[in-house]
Amino acid sequence: MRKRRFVVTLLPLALMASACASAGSSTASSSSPSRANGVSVDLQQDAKIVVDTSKWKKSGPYTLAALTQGPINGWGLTWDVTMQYEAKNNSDIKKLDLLPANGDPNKEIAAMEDVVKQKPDAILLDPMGRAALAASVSRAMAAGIPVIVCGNGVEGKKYVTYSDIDLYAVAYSAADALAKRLNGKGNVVMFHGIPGVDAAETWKKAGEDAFKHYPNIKIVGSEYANWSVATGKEKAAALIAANPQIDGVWSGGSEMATGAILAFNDAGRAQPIYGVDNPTNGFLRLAKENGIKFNAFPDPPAPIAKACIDNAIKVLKGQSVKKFEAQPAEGYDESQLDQHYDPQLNDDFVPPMAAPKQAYLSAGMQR
Amino acid sequence: MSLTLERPVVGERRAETVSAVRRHGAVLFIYSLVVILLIAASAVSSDFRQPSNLIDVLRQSIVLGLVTIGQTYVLLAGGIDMSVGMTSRVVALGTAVAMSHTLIHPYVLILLGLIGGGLIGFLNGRLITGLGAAPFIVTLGMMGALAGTALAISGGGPTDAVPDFFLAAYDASMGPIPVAVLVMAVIWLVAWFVLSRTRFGRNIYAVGGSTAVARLAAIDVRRTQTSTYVIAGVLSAAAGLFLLARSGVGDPSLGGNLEFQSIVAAAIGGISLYGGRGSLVGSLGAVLLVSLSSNVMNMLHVSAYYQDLALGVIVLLGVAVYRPRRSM
Amino acid sequence: MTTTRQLEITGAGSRRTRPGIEWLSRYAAGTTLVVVLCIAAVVTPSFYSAGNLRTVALQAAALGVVVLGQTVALLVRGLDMSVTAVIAFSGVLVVSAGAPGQAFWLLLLAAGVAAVVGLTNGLLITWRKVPPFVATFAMLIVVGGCRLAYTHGQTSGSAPGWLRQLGSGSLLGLPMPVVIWVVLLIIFWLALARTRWGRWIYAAGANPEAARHSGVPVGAVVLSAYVVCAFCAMIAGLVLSGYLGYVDANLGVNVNLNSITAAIIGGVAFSGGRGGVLGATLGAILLTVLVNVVVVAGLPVYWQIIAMGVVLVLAVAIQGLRDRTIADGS
Amino acid sequence: MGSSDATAAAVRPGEPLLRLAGVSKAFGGVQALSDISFELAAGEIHALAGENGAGKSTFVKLVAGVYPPDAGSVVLNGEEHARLTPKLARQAGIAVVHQEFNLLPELSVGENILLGALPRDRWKTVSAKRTQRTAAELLARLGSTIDPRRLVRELTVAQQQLVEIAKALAVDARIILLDEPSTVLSGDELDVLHAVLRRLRDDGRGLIYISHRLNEVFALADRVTVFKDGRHVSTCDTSELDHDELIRRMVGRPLVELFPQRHPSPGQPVLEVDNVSVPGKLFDVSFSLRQGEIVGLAGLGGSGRTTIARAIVGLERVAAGHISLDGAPAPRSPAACARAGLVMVPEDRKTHGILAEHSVAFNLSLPSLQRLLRHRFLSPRAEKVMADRLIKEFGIRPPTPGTDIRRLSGGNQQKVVLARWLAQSPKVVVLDEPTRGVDVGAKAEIYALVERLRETGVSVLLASSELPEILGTCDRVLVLHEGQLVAEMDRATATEEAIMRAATNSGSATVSAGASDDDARDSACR
Repeated sequence: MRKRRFVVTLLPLALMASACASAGSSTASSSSPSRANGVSVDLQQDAKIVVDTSKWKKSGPYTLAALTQGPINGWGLTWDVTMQYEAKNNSDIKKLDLLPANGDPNKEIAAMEDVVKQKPDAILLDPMGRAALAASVSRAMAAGIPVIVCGNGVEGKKYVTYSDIDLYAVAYSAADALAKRLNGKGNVVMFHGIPGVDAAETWKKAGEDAFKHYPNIKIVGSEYANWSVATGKEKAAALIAANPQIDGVWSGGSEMATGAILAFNDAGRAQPIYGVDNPTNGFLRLAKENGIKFNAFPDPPAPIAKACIDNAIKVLKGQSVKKFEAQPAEGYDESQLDQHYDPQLNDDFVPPMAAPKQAYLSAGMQR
Repeated sequence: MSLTLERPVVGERRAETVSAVRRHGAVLFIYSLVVILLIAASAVSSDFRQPSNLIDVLRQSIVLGLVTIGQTYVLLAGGIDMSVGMTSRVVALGTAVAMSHTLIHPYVLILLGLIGGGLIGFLNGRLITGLGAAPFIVTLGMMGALAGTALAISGGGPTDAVPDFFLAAYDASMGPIPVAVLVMAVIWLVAWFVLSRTRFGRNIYAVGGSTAVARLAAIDVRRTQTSTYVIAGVLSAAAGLFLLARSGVGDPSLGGNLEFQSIVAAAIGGISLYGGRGSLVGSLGAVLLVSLSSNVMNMLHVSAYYQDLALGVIVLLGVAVYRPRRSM
Repeated sequence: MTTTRQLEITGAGSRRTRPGIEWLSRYAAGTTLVVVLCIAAVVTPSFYSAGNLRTVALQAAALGVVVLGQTVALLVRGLDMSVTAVIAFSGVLVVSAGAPGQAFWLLLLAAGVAAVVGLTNGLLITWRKVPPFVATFAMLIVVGGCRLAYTHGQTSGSAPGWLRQLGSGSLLGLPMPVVIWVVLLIIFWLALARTRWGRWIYAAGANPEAARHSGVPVGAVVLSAYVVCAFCAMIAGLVLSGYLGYVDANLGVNVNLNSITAAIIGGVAFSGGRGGVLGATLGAILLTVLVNVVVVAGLPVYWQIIAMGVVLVLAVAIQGLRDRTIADGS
Repeated sequence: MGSSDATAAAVRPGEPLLRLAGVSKAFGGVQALSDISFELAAGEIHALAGENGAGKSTFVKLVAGVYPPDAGSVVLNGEEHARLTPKLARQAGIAVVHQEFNLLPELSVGENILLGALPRDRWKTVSAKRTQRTAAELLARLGSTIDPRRLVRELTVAQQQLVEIAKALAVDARIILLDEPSTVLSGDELDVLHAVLRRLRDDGRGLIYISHRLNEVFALADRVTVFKDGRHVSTCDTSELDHDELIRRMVGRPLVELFPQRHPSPGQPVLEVDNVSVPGKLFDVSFSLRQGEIVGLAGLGGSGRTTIARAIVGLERVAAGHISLDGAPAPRSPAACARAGLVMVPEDRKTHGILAEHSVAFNLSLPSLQRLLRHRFLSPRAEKVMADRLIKEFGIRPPTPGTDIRRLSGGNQQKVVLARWLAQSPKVVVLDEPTRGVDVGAKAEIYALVERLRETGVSVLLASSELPEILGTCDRVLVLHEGQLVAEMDRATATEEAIMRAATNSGSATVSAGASDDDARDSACR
């Protein structure tokens, strides 16, 4: 009797979960930034706001602390290498302390607290979570240290300036370009990064928003694959099996697209057209080797990292900066592949370069 | 009758000292590691030496500390809780969403959040004691269900900002010491006191030592075990709320890996993963050690390539002091 | 599962186990699998397309190989949390191969890494008496850290031809990983059921003290279990990176918990000495099918995760019923 | 003692503490107890005798409320209980001291004694001081001065036994069931236990005492009830019975001889133990064992009996000295020792001997797997042949190799553990308490097996706390005291008194205690 009663206690578990799920999806965050026409409206506005930096003005050379994602993937390494090169070759910089979070927001929050105690002239932050780091940024600013955010935004915008591409825009453009190449109709599968991680969710939203304008585009699969080539390939293989016709693959981050190329090859199916953001050197290599048709929109770590340092120095010199310093993110397709692909560098490298090639080669990114 | 069984055992006094050292070996080792790390880092880094930095280390240890206390209770009663990290995530996100979408007073919501954590723990406990299923798997399943629930609640993105008083609570301090650290110290004390000075606490040791013996001593084994999961749930919820106060906004990646970190911390601190042995003093040492080593690495700017390796070696050192338990 | 387990059915004791529950729980993974397959037939018939079944088989193979090793570790009252790190490290090692001539040496290096990890795990557990969960978790961090230090985060390179063959070639019309899996399964089954080593594994897990008194070299047996487990992880790493044809630092991230879960729902007892590779393999298939079905059925991600959690708890709950009836009866 | 007076006064005169009338209990189709009637008076020690499987354990569990009876009634203190639960039984003042210790090694003595009802202060906090004081008082009533702050795992077996009994006192039990409490004790430890139990009886409590040692039954009990096959055979004063009559009632037939005819014919020395020391446990022990010889190891609990046995088969690290087998140094690991023919049958069957969840065949074949290999693989058929042969040879019941060993009786489990090694044709067999918890019938069978081992040229080292067993089977006796070898006697000169004197290092108090034991027996027989 007792046992049956406990089997029944399983039901509340399922019910509770489902209740939360349905309640949650309806109340899902309303704090998402306003977006329209494929761009983030608030960032566009921020790009017009001039920040007065006179109160941060100091004489150099400066001691900077950079909190970065860390070399857990090629994107992070490209970023770190670029920053380290800049730090060494910029006469305005006395010292740059690089504190990699290795992808962990908790670690980065702790690092923020540690860094504030060391009183650097400025903190350069690539936040591991828009939300997670929000209060940390306010606290650092309150402690009198200018925070220059780059690579990912932070809720509340308490920072001095933010340099990045428009994350929403690149993913939107990739989807839009893909839809256009498909002449507005066909079956598309979408891949996303890690559920709950900002970039993944922003890109997912952007892709979905873009496809909404094409009623004849049918989303036949939408899967998270953890920015992993392996998981991307596994999920792609399942979707290929489930769908006899796939015309396009949109991937929020090119890792899953890379996996999908491999999966289509294995299945002996014709390669679809790809729409990706953040193309890695590896994606470009496979695209070249397989004659893939694609549209790619970069989320380039090297130029953003360089801009991050440049902006920090501007702030410290009292020069005016914009609240949002937009970085160029021009899309391209297979016809311009060779301008972006570098056969000397390895698959993990994310083009383009912002430091001399030798810097990347000696960091271990040679093929 | 003058008969007695007290016969002098050879070298008894020396054996007693040895056994005391051995009994507390893991704990002594952890604290000596903490001290060594403190001295070495102070000698090398002037930033590290600052009292404010040390206070920060204490504040950074709060999240892991809260969860580890709960985990210690569960482990001592012979269980294991893999769902603590996701409990803190669900509670943090749920509370954050409720704070901006309902008219309920935030204080009430905080209370509800803690109760919610307790309910999750209660469900864990009932499933484990009721079904007699392996705690590892039940709580692993719960971890999955909660991870999914967290995604559903947040819709994947950050939630709205929480009220300012919540943030202020994180920053509040009495003199140089943050209130949060003081509260945490009180929680450690209470948790330690309950475990070592109350009937309930001793019952936990008894249940973890042997459910059969505990049952014979008229201890309600199921209730005791379930209570430990409830405690773990409430403390995880508290950790989630603390994370929320630290971030100011509910982030859907909060609380990841806490389950592993807390189990490893407890184990380094000398808590037997088979139940019934160890104390919160050891757990506290391990939590301090982990927070301290992460801080030291930041202060000394250890390369990212070697940070994980260094942490792993510290964990290995910590656990390698284990010694065979003398059987009866 | 093993011959001895089958023999047990002839036991004359009067037990209060209800035959239905007994049967259900003995084959919990199998029955759950059948249920999931039936649901799949109704909800997503495309699950049964030849291409998808091949995909499922390939994915089950990689997990299945690890599960074999994990089962052995569980049988000696342990578990191995470091398999993920070994999978990723061995994959990275072999794929970062430059010249084809180096293949042999790199293979040797990967085997060396597996041996060192397995031995260290085993020594920590047998000699230092560290609980397996903690020892192998520490190894997970250390090996992961070693990989980061060795590669500096760089995992670039293409799988050499022979590795590609291993991961996505075919033999007699069967995908190569499946062939490897089945061969290993047969070897493991034979080794556990029909060799002295297998008996020792069961004995060391069921009652280490009694085994020691019966002349079983318990320490060496437990050590061997972890070495075997590490080697399985290494093979899985090679198969996975061969299947992928690309290097990925995230290789095998889910395998840690999945392999343990598969073995447990396949009837391997946490307390050691009970269960076998056939049941564990069923568990691996169930898990892989489940992951695939929720994708093919197009469930939203949170439902995917919740469904997995609930099925898991259910499968274990069914087994729990059996353990309880046994406990009540004795 | 004030409190005990109160206890005695609480019992209504004339009314037994516990009365069972027509109680039956069946499991599945098996009738474990049928139509049992039983009475326990205040101030008596009532022994329960019977072979394994006679229903003694079921009886204990029934009285403790673990199993409800199928029929009949249990009357406690004049109150009838149709459904006795463990909780009710506890409230009615019933406590059980189990055969296996139910102690938590990581907790202190005091906490173990008062577990579940630790004394609390005003603030509901456990009072360490009161725990200590109460526990010390309870222990003092048992005549012990164990420090309640010590951890249980640091105690000797005998001290742990006292802690177990103190637990019964802690709940102020008026009815104490003792299920073979003496199996782990020897010599003066046993005397202390008896003294303690008599004191409890004189307090006006009722004690139900189960033991396989019949001497003890006569020495201690006022009345004895015999069960056989779940039925009540007889209840009478111990003075009305003698040894042989009791055995006859238990087994249902006269037991001609417990010990077999011995045929000693010692040959060359096989095992040489030379100045062996194990730190803290064993000091400079030397002796030798000849082929076909049975040598007994006597000594009190903790005297190093088990340590020497374990050292010989490589389970203890030997710090100094040598052990040699056939003139060559003996291997140092249990596995290598087993291969070399040096084997041990451990004392604690459940934790060291059997693999409870596995079959009889699995347990039988474990050390002999090498010989079951056909083309490197185990042959199930060879295994079955071997298992069947051993089962037949050793009279293991039930004779089904596939049965899980945990379903066998203690005696049969022990036969499996012995048979396991005989299949190996070893050179030296070390037996540690081979008949502990085994009934009279199985005991005789095991002694016969030991004698048969010797006849095939095997040397046997038998460590035991039961002196009659040592005297009945061994050719020579070695006596240990606190880790040192203090005496060696041959069959002709060895007597219980002599061994006892050596084992206690001729402590006069113990000898007199031993004498009082004899007195007690005399008075009971009179």
